[in-house]
Amino acid sequence: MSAFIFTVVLGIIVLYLGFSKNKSILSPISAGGLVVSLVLSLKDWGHQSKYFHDMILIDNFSIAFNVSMIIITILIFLFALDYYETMENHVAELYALMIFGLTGTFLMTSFSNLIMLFLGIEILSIPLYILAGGKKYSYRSNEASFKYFIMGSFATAIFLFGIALVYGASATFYLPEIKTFIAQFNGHLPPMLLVGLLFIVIGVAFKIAAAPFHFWSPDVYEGAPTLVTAFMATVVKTAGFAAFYRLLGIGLLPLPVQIEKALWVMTFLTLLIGNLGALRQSNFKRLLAYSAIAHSGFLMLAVLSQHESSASVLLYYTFVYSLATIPLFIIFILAKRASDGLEEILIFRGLYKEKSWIAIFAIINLMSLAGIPPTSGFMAKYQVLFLAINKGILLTSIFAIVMAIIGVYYYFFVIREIFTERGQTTTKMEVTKLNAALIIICSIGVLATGIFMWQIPI
Amino acid sequence: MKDITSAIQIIPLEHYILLCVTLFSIGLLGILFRRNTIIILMSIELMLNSVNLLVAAFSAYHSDPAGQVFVFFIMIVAAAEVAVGLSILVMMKRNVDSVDINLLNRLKW
Amino acid sequence: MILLILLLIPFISGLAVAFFKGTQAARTFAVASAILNLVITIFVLVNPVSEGYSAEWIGFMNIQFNLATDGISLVMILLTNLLFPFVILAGWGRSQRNVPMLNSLILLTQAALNGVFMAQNAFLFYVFWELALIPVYFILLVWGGDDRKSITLRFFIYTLAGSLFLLFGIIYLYQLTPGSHTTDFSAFNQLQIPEQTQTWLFWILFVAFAIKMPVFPFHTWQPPTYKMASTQGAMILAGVMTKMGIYGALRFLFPIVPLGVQFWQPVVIILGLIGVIYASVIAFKHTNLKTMIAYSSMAHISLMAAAMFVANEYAVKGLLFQVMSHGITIAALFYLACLVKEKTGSTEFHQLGGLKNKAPIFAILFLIAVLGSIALPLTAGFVGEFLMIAGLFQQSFWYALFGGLTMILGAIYMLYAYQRVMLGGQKPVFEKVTDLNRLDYIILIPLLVLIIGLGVFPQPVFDMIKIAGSALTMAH
Amino acid sequence: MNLALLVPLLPLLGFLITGLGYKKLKHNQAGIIASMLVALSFIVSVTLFFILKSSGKDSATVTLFNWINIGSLNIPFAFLIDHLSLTMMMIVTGIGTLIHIYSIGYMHGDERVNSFFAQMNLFTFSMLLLVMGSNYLVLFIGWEGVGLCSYLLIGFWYKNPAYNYAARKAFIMNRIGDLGFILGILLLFFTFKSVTFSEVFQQAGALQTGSTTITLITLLLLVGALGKSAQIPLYTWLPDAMAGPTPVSALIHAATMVTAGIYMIARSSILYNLAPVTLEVIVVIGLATAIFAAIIGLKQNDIKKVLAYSTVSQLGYMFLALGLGAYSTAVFHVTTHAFFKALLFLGAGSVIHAMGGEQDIRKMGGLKSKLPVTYLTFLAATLAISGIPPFSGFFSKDMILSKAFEQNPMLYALALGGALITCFYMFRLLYLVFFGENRTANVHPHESPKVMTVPLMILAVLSTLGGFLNIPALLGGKLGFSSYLDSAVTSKSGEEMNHTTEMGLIALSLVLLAIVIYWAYNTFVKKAEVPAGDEVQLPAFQKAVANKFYVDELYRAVFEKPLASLSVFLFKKVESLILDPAVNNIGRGTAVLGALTRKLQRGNISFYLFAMVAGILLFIVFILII
Amino acid sequence: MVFLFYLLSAVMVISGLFVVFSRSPINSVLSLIVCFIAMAGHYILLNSQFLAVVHLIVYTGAIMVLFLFVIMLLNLNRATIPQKTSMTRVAAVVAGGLFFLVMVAATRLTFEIHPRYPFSSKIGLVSEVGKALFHEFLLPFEVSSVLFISAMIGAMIFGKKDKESLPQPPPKEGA
Repeated sequence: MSAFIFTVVLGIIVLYLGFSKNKSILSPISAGGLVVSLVLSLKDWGHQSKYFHDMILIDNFSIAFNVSMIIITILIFLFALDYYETMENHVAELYALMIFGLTGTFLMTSFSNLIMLFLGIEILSIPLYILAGGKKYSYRSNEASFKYFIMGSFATAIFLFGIALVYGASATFYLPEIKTFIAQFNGHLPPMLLVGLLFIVIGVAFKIAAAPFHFWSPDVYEGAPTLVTAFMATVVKTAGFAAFYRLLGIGLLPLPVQIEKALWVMTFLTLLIGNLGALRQSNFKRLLAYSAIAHSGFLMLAVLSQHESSASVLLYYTFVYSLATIPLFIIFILAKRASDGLEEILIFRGLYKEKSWIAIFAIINLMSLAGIPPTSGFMAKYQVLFLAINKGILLTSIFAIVMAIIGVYYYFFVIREIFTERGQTTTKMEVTKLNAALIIICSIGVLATGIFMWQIPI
Repeated sequence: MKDITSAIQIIPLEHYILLCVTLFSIGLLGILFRRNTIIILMSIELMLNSVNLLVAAFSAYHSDPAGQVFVFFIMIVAAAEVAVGLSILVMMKRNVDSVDINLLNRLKW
Repeated sequence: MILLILLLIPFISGLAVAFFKGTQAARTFAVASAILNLVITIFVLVNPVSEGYSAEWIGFMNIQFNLATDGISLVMILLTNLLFPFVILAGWGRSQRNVPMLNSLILLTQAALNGVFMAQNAFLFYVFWELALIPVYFILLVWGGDDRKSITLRFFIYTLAGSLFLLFGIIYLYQLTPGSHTTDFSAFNQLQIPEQTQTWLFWILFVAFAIKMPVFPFHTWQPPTYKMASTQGAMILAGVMTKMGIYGALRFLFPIVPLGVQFWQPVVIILGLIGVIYASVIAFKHTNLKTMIAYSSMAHISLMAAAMFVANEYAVKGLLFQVMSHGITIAALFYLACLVKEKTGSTEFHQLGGLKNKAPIFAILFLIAVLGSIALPLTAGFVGEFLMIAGLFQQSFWYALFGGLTMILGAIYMLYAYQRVMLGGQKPVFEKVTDLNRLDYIILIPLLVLIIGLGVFPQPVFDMIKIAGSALTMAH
Repeated sequence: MNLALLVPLLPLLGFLITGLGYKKLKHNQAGIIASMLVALSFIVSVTLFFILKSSGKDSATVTLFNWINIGSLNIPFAFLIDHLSLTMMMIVTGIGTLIHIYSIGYMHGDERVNSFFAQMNLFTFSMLLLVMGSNYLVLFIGWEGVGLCSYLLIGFWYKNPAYNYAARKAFIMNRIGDLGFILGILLLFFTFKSVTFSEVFQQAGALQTGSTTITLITLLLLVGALGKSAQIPLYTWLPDAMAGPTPVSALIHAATMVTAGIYMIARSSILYNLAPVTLEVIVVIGLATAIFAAIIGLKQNDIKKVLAYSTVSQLGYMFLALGLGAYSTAVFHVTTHAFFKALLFLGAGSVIHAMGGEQDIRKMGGLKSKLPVTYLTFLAATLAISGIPPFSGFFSKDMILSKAFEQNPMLYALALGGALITCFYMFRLLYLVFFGENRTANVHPHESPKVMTVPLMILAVLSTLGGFLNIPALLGGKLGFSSYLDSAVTSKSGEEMNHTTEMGLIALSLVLLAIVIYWAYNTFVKKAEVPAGDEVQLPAFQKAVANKFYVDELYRAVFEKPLASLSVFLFKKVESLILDPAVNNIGRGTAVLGALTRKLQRGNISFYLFAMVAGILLFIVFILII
Repeated sequence: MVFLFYLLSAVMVISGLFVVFSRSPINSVLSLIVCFIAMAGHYILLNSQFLAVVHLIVYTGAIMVLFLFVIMLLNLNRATIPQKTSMTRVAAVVAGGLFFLVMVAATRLTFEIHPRYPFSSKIGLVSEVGKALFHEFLLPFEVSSVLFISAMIGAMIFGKKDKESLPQPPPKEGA
């Protein structure tokens, strides 16, 4: 809890630091502050504590996810130092917004009341709407922001409608009570309750970009400033799944069969659309957006397995996925700068020739996303498949595998571009030491977490 | 006053639900029907409010103050969203001099 | 421990060599490392180690890092470590881009292959299996020939597709194991899987191996890949990587899904035999040396696949022997094809001919390799093929007859290739062609001596296999 | 007995010396070394003959090492020295030595003479493995080895694509036979659990005569023999094999390699005796080949081709003998045939040498005076092959004919007909080459050097007197040769013909032969008819004969063409249109789906909202229905 | 009372439809205000005075005014935005109608909802709500401040004109 409070305060501090002319202190202070939050979070490890009339429940699950997200945010902030260097206005605000968004994610990982879930989602979403529109005079950023906003609000409405219906039936927002309430129906849930649950699930599914509620994600990923995209692809996704799992874990498990089946359909569609959509993509950010959708499909598989270690797997998966995504975004930005702001995949052309080491790290991370050993992406997929197969979900697992094959294609398509000769290099790619360090740390992390796979029992 | 307080006991809950569903559907229809962004925003407000009413009705039915509080929060969030939404809209108007939603189609495929 | 060393030497030197600056230094280092590994391998062969190496790896999934060898793996490891010095040597004196990186990738492949053949744990096996693929993919992608990008991608996706099904199978087996699950082969081997399950699980597991080998009709990635591959890439691919499929099938299918094997045995054998004839017949009309070698390789491998599924003693021993002999022969052939390409600038038959006039020794060595490939007695190829056909014969006369057709068909196209490349009158454009140089001798002579040597004295290899054919006896 | 190892090793040594040193050896060094080593080998063989004789044993086995030893499959690399193998060894090394020596002269000046001798030595080595092997597998090693050498030597002049084609054809046709052979060996192995001759033959008795297994084994082995010994239907390679240098034709394609099939069947006589069906098949094939090839020989104009067809035909006679169960007779004919056919080829070589490489008999003539030695030796050989007493051919052929008569007079008649045809075309050859006028103006033939003529003379002596090795009882002999082989070869004992009949038959054949010879003389010497040029239209039958009954064309149409088009079909249709696209189309189809999925993302919020609403609706309906 | 309920409901539905279908945004806003006022009536009917008041203040007083401001500020009223194509409109009506039908079907009370607590007319009163808010729901209440800060920052960032960056021409189509 102290971590949460500290983070909020940190956000406000950073906001006020915006009055200082020295922008370069923002990143270190934000990152440093988050390190403190990290420590504070870890302090609670091992205890299960409820706060404020069971509004939130801080347990190992939430701490683990919080820590994971804090680490990722720190990495993003460090990258932001370079990214926001040329930007003059509102830098502090952007940092603050991200920190506020992070606090929203904390709520999403630790709620035990639907109100907190709702607020958490909103606290995360509203900064994101703004962040997505961060490039004020860029049409694309505008569009991204607005699309995200409209669809997000719509999803919120649906989500709320769901909460209302569930509330109407059960007269409570408190998840454990809802769980007992559902249990009394012995699987024969009345339609109203079912629809209510479905709407709640859809609200969360929107956040994790599960098909068919994924439409915002490619457009927003593409239009948003890259740093924000990175934030969305990593922290937001992690938070979404944490919330998803928590919702199901403390509220809905065992899943009502109808909801479970609906989720199967969603998983299926998500895997399909994510992978197929990425297949012929030429814009790298969109590619990563679709890839994020595809990974959502895998993560949903883990959620749906309802295994005791599903949470751990989710944590591992989201963490290593984030770890692999961030360096890719960094490299993408570097390449984009070297090619006049193009965002196509082909800006990676000649990367191997120009900067072999960067290329190799890019490849490691792409392989991780593709799920090729010994990277952690493979280990993550392995665990997910294990959960699914253990549950006896054979056909869907095979389907997931087929989709993973398609996934390999588009990631390796990028790798192929990396090795393709470029006609003539216009601008030299410049890599700051910090960025290089970030790339290396993340890539090593990707490899290390793969080779020495861990699982935190949460 | 006594009459009023007993409304919830007289009027069946179904009717509230029906009303709210109707309003929600109208909001949804508005979102799908219009190209004017501002009206879409309004439709969303309508949807949120229908939820509010529904929760309030349930709250009254259950005699549970939590529902009332929840409505309150929804209002908060709606207000914040409207603020953000309208500012985005203003910015959009500034950039493209229109609020036609169909103009937002640069990002695709 | 020594097994771990076998794995670590190429791995560490592979990583190290990537940081080298000088071309020659990188090559020398790589060759030295490969030779060291060969020496250790021979040491292992001479003093068989009974105990493997085992360490805790991923605790919560109960996955150990355990290495061990038996007769089958020894053959494979010997082949791997035997070929790699030559593979690395094949790059000497040739202008290549980024030599340190190339040698690094080659050594990493070697490490991974050693890992595949030593792993006693299905998970470990799978990790190495994929690991072996990746450096090869890059070797092909960066150092390959024309049209490499789309071909390598296809090759990669194709093989990976198979592997992922294998992964599915491994996980499926994993969660079948009792207690705290494990992926040890020993645990897998003890599973009593219902027959119904085995029948479908068989294919899930087999597809990966079938693609890797490749078995008809999973072969279409192969000819273009071989054709496009750089010499070193082709040597690795055809020489060793195809054997991964065979090894995998022996390791997985027979002990774990014996009933599935029993059920599908005729189908796979027939597929293998179709492959033999199909590949051979297609090879007739091929006008490119490398593609022809590729199809010939496929024909041989198909026969090996058929023999594997016959699974009697002759077939399996012959198969393992053929693993050695085919590996060596095909590596030599690809190196020779590379020389042809270097000397003439083409591997298309219509542009070739009459090389014997200027390069008689080249022609002779080429012929020896060709003869090894068509299984002339007293070459290694004959022993393997004879035993495999014997194995097939024990099962059915017709299997043996169709399998044996490879003797005829192979002779038809390989001798045709020899004729088109080497024989015939002097072509004016080849006036400047020179005979082999010292490096070529260093590479070819040992390989060819092995081809003949193993043909004359095959028994040591059989003795090696005998050390532990236990994995197979378990299947029957 | 370990001396036996020297027999194959010496030629191997020669191969290694001449092969590895082929750049260093000058002039005739290679030839001399090669010849000496083969000669040494011959001497060793002869020594072995006496050693074996003095030891009183029938056979001896020399084991070199264990070749393959798996389960019950135990194949030692061992040599069996018995009467049959000794006979063959002596033929191989003896004739081999002569031909090697001859080659020194014949190949003199060829730039790749060292290679030539290396290959010849390698051949001798392989052939010795073949005849000495103590089991079927070692035999098979030699069997394939000689095939390889044959391939190499036929294509010795590799610059000529036609020669290379002929070489490949020979190899592949042999391989077809080899497949049958190896399957036979396998069936043998799985029947008897051994491939070693002695063990197999020991157990063979347990099998019932005419049982399916034994019939199948023998038939499969026979397929191998048909390929190697150029019998119908696998004979067409042999005439083409004449592309090689003439000594090669003499050694490989007349004297030794082609008789491997006969050797093998004779070696397996115990098995064949158990399979009467197979024997009948052999009789039919042998007789058919003998007559068929002889007929083709009538119309050939290439000196070597004539000899080639005659070889095929003679091999047919040997098969006939085998089929009649007269294995030792067959081997005897092998021996005499080795003498006179080697002589014929070497003589032909001498002629070709003299004519400056010309092989067309229509362009020769009148060489009698210019090449006296060649003429005389050639004449001796012609008389031998025609079966004129007392030349060697008479003895062997007559024995075959009488065996045929014992079996069935009809067989005898056909065989005799074949012999008459043989006689006719051989004399036609002789007359056309040596008699009459020289038909080419600007050639000045001269007798070959001594190094070539001396082997001719030796062979002539052998051809003339070789028959006395095996004098039949009729002439008061004791069939020395045949009885020598009896310990290794189990011939079927037929009813003895009475001497009167036999006498009559001989007389009949001699009369007929005389008529034929006269007819030939009349046609080619008196009338001095010269076969028409290639451009002249012949009557249908003659044309068919001249074109070898279109068998080559038939094979091309029935096997080569369909295989080639099958190859094209498989590649162009199956591989390129079905399998490859199948995979590619999966990829392409996925890509199309991907493009479609991409198109879903239209960029239009309204559309997205519609889609989401639709999704929600569907999900509601979905969960409410189930 | 019942009459009042149906009257208010009718007003809400009709004004709601006006919001959606009226051509001028101003009219929409006004209809929405009407709708919201009717809703406040509903809240009163439901005995939720606190909500009714807050609703009036927040929505009618703040949000709708904001809408009006924006419309007038940006001159949106006169900006003619073409209607969607008739196809789309039909589709929209169909989708909305279907949604309505499905939801009506889904929310039928097929089971008896038991009131959680015995009926009390007090729960909507400020005191009760206040107790709940500052007692049980203190955390969300505090947390929502973060939400507001974010929203404020957003409005500020977007609203403020920056001196440095001139409006860029919109990127080319399809870029």
